[in-house]
Amino acid sequence: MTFMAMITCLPHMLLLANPDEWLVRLKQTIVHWLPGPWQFVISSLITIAVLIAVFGALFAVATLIERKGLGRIQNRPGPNRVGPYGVLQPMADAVKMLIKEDVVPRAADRVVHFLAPLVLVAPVMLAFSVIPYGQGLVPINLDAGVLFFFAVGAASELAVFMAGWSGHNKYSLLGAMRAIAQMISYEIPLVLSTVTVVMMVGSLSLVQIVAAQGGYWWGVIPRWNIFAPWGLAGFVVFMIAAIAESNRSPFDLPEGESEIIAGFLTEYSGFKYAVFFMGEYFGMFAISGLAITLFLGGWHAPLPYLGWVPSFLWFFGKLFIFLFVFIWLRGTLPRLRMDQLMNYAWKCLLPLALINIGVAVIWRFTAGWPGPLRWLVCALLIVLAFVWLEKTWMKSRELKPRTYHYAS
Amino acid sequence: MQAAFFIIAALIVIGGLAAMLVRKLVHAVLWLMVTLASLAALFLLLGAQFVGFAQILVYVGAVAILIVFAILLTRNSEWAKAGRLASPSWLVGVGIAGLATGCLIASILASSIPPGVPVPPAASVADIGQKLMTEYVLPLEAVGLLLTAAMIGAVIIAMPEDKRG
Amino acid sequence: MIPLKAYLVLSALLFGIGLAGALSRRNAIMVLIGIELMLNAANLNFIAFWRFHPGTEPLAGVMFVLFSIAIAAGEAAVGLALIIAIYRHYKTTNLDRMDSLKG
Amino acid sequence: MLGEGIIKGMVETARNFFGSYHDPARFVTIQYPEQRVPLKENNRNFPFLVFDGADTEKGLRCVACKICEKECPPQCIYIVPERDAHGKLQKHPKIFDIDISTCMSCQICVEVCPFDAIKMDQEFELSTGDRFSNLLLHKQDLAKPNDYYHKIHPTEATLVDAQLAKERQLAAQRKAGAGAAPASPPKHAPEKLVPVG
Repeated sequence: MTFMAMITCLPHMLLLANPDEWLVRLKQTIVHWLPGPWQFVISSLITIAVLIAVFGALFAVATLIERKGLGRIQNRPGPNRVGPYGVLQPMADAVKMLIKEDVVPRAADRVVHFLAPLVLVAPVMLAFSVIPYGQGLVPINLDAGVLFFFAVGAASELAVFMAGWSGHNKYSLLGAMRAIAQMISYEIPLVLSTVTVVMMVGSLSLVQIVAAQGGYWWGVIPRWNIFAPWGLAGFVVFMIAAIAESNRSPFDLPEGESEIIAGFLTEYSGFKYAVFFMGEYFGMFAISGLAITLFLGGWHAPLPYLGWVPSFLWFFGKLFIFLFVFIWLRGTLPRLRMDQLMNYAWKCLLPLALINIGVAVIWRFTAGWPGPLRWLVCALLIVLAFVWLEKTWMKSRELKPRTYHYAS
Repeated sequence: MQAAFFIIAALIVIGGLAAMLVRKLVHAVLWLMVTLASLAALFLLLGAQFVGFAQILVYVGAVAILIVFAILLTRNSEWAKAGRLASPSWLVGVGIAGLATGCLIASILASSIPPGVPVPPAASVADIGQKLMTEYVLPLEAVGLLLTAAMIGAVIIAMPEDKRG
Repeated sequence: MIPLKAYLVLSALLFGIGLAGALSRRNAIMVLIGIELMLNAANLNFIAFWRFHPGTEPLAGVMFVLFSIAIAAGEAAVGLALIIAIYRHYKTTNLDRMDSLKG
Repeated sequence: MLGEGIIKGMVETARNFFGSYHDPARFVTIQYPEQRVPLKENNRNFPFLVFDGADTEKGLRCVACKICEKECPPQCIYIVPERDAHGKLQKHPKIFDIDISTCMSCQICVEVCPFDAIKMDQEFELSTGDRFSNLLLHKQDLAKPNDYYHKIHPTEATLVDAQLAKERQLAAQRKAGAGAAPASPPKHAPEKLVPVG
């Protein structure tokens, strides 16, 4: 019955003027044929299943792209054995991870050791539920979406601690302590750069934040936040903090394999390790999705006459660009030292984010000014702040001639 | 709704009891987190969305990590070994707590609260923001000052004594 | 529908658990955890009363809880800093051993 | 400027990324089982036994003198000489085993062999599922023709062949000069060939 209804509906759906509606209509059609009390449950289950399937597939693709991309950056072909051009490599990796022995150290706290990967992955999946993927394609339109995102993100710190502590391994604990210190430090610039957007839009709902970025200036430049000076600075601060938050290179100290084996993952193997790995990629997708929503106009098309492309394709296209930038950075930058990492968060990003909030306030109260002047004044303020920061930084890093004590 | 309330209430009570009874401090923190997260769920159930998320953000994201750091910084073998967890006068403490709880519950049950359930009051984020910036702006500033003072105080107290001068 | 009394009883139970723990455990950190439980019991009361008896001030309960959460965070930070400072001095977090006033 | 180095690095890696697609010269990777780098002539791996002619058994240059067995530092060579029906030692190995799981490719056996009977092979794809039986090479596995030796080490093999021919000629002369006197081994071992590089 349901299936037949879908078949009969299909041509009707394809003829819709707005292609964004396809998925929404499809789900409505399916749910419509169910008995009343089940509609809500099935509707939620469909959303959950689609989210898990899409991001699970994206995870597989991302690992492949990462390995191929890193290979190309290092002038290697990357994995190319399993399937044509190595496209089946993620399956091979998954099978390998699944059939590996699941080692639990004898001294480990078994329950906490088992729970840690779940506590990491479940909140990240919750974070997916507030991001608008397309026009009308938002799992839950929460009034306090941004707050929800950061609230569930906070649980990952606890998960990292659980993973590090339960192994009874000094490297695990060291890695967990590093990870927590790093995540707490970088959460502050992350939230502060989000605050500018929330302040300008006047809402914590991600749907409204995207809606506020619709339209175009002079019919060409999209009204995305990144094209405002505070948005650009905020985006840069947000992205740096986001990379640190998702423990990616160059901020991958918690897993620095040359120093502390694998950090909090030292005692994990097999499927639990795979779950951790998946959690980290999911975290990367979630925070990239938030960055797209906050600064890059969410699902809005970059040019006005491209509006006929389904909106979710724009979202995922932007997500792939983010993914590539993450990989590019990983292929380029070496790992930071712990003191550099902390200094960077507290002495560079935090002041920049605070100054950026001030600039956003100025932008807000100069709405009557002519556009370019307003833009230039605000940009100048940020550049001044940056130059001032640079001077103080460079001064502290001045190289002195090296002196040798024993060799003459 | 009823089932949700009872599950959450059971989690809160079990988490609280376990947090107070277990031997390992880290386990106590994890049980505390169970309680506090369930409490956040109860807030959501009661329609206080913003408070629920703030509860998770502050307690799971900040307080739990603080306590964990404190545990690791004050680690000694004293608690891991078999030893008495409770102070010698624990019976008095539990007695007082039981008495207080008994009085509270007795007075709650004896009180004449109307049993009806009114319409849930709206608490949109915009409303809360509006209130915070107008009516509650003085408490907000005071809390800001208090948190700054607490942060500076915590840093100075926890600093090693030889560096303090 | 769950009546207000159920929430109040739950809150009283949580308060009792926290109080018992804070009064009887020997470890300073455990006492702090007990105090956190008591604070949260109070928060639950505020939210429950706000939900069932909005009164004239529509958001007072929510506001109170928000401020209470902020203050609880500050309290935890200062309390744990104190515990660390005391640990440095006495090399213990056992409250029964912190009985000397001479310092 | 702060961040300048990062941008420079990003440009470099981007150039690598795109360059690897249109400039095959950038690729340093060899697709190993299909593509192979030709081995250097002096490459060596594990020893093998050279035989002349067509018969694996009779053509073996090895006389079972056991010098290599004694010299082998990890003691991976095991030799049992052939005996005839009367128990008299023959100049031929009955068993010649090399345990290549212990062999360290030091080439000392080659250096000490007075008869140029043992040489270094270039075979390296020796991985196997059974390390106890499949890595213990017996005489029939080790014996390889002189042509093979010429193929893998052409320069060295030509020198060895010339040397052997000279020795054979000397021996024939001595035999002709000494008449029926029993053939004695050369007074001093012929000058050994030291592989270049």
